[in-house]
Amino acid sequence: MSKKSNSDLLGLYRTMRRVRTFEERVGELFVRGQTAGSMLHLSIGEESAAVGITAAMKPQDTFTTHHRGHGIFLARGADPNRMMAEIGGKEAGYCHGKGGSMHIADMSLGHLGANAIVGGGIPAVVGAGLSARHKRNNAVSVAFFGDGATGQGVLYESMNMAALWGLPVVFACINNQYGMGTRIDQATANTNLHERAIAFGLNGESVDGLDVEEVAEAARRVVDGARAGKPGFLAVSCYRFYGHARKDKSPYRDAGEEETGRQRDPVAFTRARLIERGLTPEADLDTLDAEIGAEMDATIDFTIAQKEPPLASMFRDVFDPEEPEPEPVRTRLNRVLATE
Amino acid sequence: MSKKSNSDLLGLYRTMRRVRTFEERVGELFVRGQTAGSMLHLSIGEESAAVGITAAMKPQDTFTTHHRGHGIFLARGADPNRMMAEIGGKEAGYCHGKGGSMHIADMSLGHLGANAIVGGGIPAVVGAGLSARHKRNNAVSVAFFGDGATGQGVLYESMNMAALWGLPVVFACINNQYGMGTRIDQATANTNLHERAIAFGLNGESVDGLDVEEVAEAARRVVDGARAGKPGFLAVSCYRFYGHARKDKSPYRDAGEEETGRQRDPVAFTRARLIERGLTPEADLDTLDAEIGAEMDATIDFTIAQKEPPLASMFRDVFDPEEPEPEPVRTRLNRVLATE
Amino acid sequence: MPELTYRDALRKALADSMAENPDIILIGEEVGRYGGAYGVTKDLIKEFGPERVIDTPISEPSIVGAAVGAAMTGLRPVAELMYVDFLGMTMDQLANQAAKIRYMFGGQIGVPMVLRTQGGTGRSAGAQHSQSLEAYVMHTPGLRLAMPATVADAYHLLRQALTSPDPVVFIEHKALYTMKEDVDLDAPVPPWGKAAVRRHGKDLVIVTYSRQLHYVMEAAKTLAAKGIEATVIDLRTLNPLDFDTIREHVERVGRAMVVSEGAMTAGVAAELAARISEECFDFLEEPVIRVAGEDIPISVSTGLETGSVPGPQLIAETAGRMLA
Amino acid sequence: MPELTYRDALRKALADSMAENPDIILIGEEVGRYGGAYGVTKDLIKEFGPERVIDTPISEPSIVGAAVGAAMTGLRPVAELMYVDFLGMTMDQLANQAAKIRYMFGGQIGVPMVLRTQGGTGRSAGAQHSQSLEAYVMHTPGLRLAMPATVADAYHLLRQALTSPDPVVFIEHKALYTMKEDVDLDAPVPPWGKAAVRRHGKDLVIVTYSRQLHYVMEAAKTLAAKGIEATVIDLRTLNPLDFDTIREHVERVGRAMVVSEGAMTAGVAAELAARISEECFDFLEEPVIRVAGEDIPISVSTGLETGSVPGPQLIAETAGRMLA
Ligand SMILES: Cc1ncc(C[n+]2csc(CCOP(=O)(O)OP(=O)(O)O)c2C)c(N)n1
Ligand SMILES: Cc1ncc(C[n+]2csc(CCOP(=O)(O)OP(=O)(O)O)c2C)c(N)n1
Ligand SMILES: [Mg+2]
Ligand SMILES: [Mg+2]
Repeated sequence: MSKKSNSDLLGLYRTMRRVRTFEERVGELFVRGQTAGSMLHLSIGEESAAVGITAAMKPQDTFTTHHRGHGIFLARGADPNRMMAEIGGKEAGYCHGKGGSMHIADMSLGHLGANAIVGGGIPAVVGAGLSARHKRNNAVSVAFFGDGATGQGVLYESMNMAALWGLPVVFACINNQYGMGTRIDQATANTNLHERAIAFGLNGESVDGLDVEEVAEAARRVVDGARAGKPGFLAVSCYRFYGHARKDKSPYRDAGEEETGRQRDPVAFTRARLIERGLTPEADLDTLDAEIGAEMDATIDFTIAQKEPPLASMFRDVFDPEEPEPEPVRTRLNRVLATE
Repeated sequence: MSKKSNSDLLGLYRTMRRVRTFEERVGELFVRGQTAGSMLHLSIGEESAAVGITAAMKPQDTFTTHHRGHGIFLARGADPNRMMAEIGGKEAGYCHGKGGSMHIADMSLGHLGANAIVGGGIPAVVGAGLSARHKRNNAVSVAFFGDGATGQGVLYESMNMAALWGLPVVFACINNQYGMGTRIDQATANTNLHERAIAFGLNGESVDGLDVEEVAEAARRVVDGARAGKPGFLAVSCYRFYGHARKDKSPYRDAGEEETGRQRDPVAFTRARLIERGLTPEADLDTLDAEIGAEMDATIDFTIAQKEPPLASMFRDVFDPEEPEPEPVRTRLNRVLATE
Repeated sequence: MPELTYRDALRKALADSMAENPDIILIGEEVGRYGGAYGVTKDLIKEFGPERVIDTPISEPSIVGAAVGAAMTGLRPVAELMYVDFLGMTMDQLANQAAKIRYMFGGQIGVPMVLRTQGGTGRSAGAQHSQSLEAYVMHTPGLRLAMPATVADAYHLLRQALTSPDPVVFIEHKALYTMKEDVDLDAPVPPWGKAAVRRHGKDLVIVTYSRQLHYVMEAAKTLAAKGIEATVIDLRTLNPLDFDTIREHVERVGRAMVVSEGAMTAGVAAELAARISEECFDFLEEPVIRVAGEDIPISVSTGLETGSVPGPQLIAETAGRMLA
Repeated sequence: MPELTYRDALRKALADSMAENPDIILIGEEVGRYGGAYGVTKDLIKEFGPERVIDTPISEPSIVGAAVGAAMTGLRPVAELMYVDFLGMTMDQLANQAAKIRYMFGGQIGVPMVLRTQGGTGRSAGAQHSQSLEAYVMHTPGLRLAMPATVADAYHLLRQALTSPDPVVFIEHKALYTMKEDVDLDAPVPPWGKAAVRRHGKDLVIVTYSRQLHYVMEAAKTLAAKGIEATVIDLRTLNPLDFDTIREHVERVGRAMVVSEGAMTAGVAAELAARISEECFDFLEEPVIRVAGEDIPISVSTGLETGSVPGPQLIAETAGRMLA
């Protein structure tokens, strides 16, 4: 396997570190009671999947993500301020505070949306693949989802369609070993998930997420294959470092397992490799990390300073802005109670 | 492969012939305008699947079927009169004329129901498998469905659950090459359907449906395996001799293909084998066929003579008979319009 | 004026829109080679090719989901659900995705797709192929809902749906496909979202849509023979709902009946009756009466099937008693 | 009298019923080791073992479908849907199978299953995790529907649901799990299908259910301080619907309001308002007023979330204006 060049590795590291640090700040925002909602799913431990796969994507490509999608979007180039503001439910967020952590989207970066429905964003990439074919724009569409989503039938339907039509579509499964409290082997008898994809006629691979270079290589094979007309499936195995959501202390797994799991840290691994290969002096990495820390600290201040969306925005964007907004209950009541 | 004994082969033939003849009579009933509804799906050409698989089942076993399920239930031991009456929408039918061709069920023979939803009856066998485990009654539950149902995600969810829990469950796919006008290779990129089952951790086999002995053998392996705790999948390949439903003339496939397809006739094949092996003289088979013809003719007369369900039965069996029936619109209107 | 069937009008709407807008694609089971289970898309695959008329595996959730993704990336898909009864497997993609995407994402993007399907009784197709499930759709914020009753509306509403910036569920009635009417498709048509007053009368307003319009019109004739004159409103779209037209006539006439084939409880008739009662209370001389489908599954037996939904006789009889 | 939370009461109902009836199994995502996303099934797996408390993959359609098959073969399954918002992927198994099997098969067999789930706003869980979708269920013939508002009802309705011969959808409210009440579980309880009159007053009848009961009671207090006395009816089950109790009080009082968290259009409030208007017309001094959820998706932003469903203030204010 041809390893990527050294400057690439530093780039991959930087992005992974940014993801890691961003997620840590999300946790802080939560502790400070400033996130919208109790549902916050951090992707710590999964950085290589987000970074390795988005590295294989081109600007015209599109993607959908899942409830644990911050890292993917950040790796794709998101503005961390607008992301954090959305997580905080603020007007300055990507979705003006209506979506929150689980519903971030951004058309300018091809982000067709995160999803709070496990598997809910998967079939959309089939449609995006049809668009790409129709418009001959050479775009690949990638569905990111967790191992838990392999329980959803819609995944197999969509893989079948993609293979049947030879669509430029990739199914990217971030196998962090758990769906909430359910370990992957408690959710399926055959944990070699890519075998299913092969059985439907896709390219299918599994890769160890510890090494982001390997993930990036595998992703390139699968994404390029899809672009050439053979859709693919890539499972990246990693470990969900913390609980399912911010409040979950994972009582269903033992401390020993967690410790081992957290040793499989793609960020630390890549950092060590940069040093070990003599590519980047540790001091430079320290500086980089500190810079990223400061950048991400600022997202918290930014978010806290932002306004909540105005109440009037509640009826906006149910339909196209040219259409009348749905009538508020109060307006109807005013009318009805006035006529008496 | 140990071939079954000769008397078995005659038994298999008899049942296949009964299915074939029954279905021909259903067609006649339709032509005579005596069936309830325009939706009639005949299983002509698929007899070996119905007969071979039910032959591998035990009395305590249960099953669900699909919209093309007459043959399966008949092979399981259904009363052809009550079946035909149900197809005719008559009170004497298995479901008192409420279900019709696509909704026949019979708890005494373990028939958990036909289904007009493609794939709709599949997950029920997972539940039946849980019941068998719970009650330790050594029962296997078999879901019968067509190749088209392999498009439905629910199949993969259910296979995954069955494999995960080691349930006594079999997924029996009658691959008649078509889902309405769509040939199997127009519906999937990999037509080796059993490979998917294997990828989920089930026993998976495909078998040629021309030879009912081979189907019965394969079914025995798969059903016995399921009974022993490893669920299975069996695809029986055959050919849908006629249109999708009674009115469909299959304009989407050419005459040559149909002719070749209809040559793959499991009933004729078995008949020829009985003669060829010197097991049953042709004259005896002629007699048998004629007896079956007469038996099935009688189902038509029986059905035509039966009554439609009374209007009053309309509100019955929405809920348990001990519960009040839903209030008819007319009753409500009487009440409302009387108070004025 | 050419004579057209409802089916032909639908087909023509698709063909005309597809000719105008290259981004329109059709996607669904049997929409291509087979021409649609009810023949609506017959030969469109010949005209527009298999890249625009896409036969799918039997995968309703992913058909709708693919349409969502296609709509978000610049196409204008028309997904077909062979029977509205299959809504149950697609409601996640329809209600959690298509209906909410614009809102959740803060208005960044819409989902301009049409979900064509057909419902209703009339072919003794049994409990799982005869339902009228428009209430599920009407109850879901973010979805538009059109239900044409006439040949002209089959054409025009579908044409209009194909320019909607938001997802439209378009429910045809299986018993209407072979209905013929003389229609001048160039005649002016009501705008999207406007109800049509199909008959004017001073005694009673009957609000309805889809096939029940024809039963109501038949009943109105019977009533007229007895000296009772009904105003008949055909809603055409349930979202947008043209309540102004309903209000105008109910306030004028003072009596209203709503007729729907869907099951009565928590159905479309409930919404219409509740709203009329709430907004026109002071004008009502009697309660708004609901004539709707029974709260039971539908039998394959023709007698029970027919008995489980409103028909002209029940409508006329009920109206007669309201005026008695 | 012990103090119990709504969550504990639900858990106890499951435990008590499971101890009595060995055929009861629980099946759903995270119901076992995790103890349920909202903790309702905590440690039941320890008490009853993994063959009766079954953790599943994330496969909602097949969870419900498996429950259907289990119910048909002698078990009494309690399937759990973590959020009612996932109904959209299970409606086929629920509405086309569970609800219709007894009928389609001519009464041969019932489907005695309970589908436990939870809905509603209150945790800024966003558009796909905050809905109130009971109207889909209420509109579907063949399904029972229970929605407990109190701790005692959480216990008793679930216990009763577990003896129902027919499929029951049991919708808890996510904002009530931690609510505490002193309850004597041995005190007599209303039978299944009977509404509870939570407050008696002569000026206005307010009909509601689930969490909105608490908002209504709060509003009733505010109103009482102003001299307006409301009768408050908690439906407890929406199917069966105890319309007799509603009728009795509306006819006595002459004014009615219905309050529901679900989206207004074609929702439960529409059914209640339509039915009261239809059946109690001559007794009504004013239109039946619906106070219900807005016809919009629900935002994650707390302000917008709270604003999109009824609260005590809106209820009290509206009632005040009705009486003005
Ligand atoms: C359809 C659906 N079912 C259940 C849930 C509740 N839920 C949210 S995340 C989750 C686990 C998902 O696991 P996985 O796909 O592996 O993603 P991870 O959380 O590990 O990133 C579950 C069950 C949901 N949001 N949607
Ligand atoms: C969920 C669903 N989608 C579509 C249909 C319409 N339909 C009925 S049968 C059929 C083809 C089924 O093909 P297959 O499963 O191969 O069974 P076969 O008819 O060949 O026996 C289709 C599309 C349906 N009844 N249910
Ligand atoms: Mg996971
Ligand atoms: Mg087939």
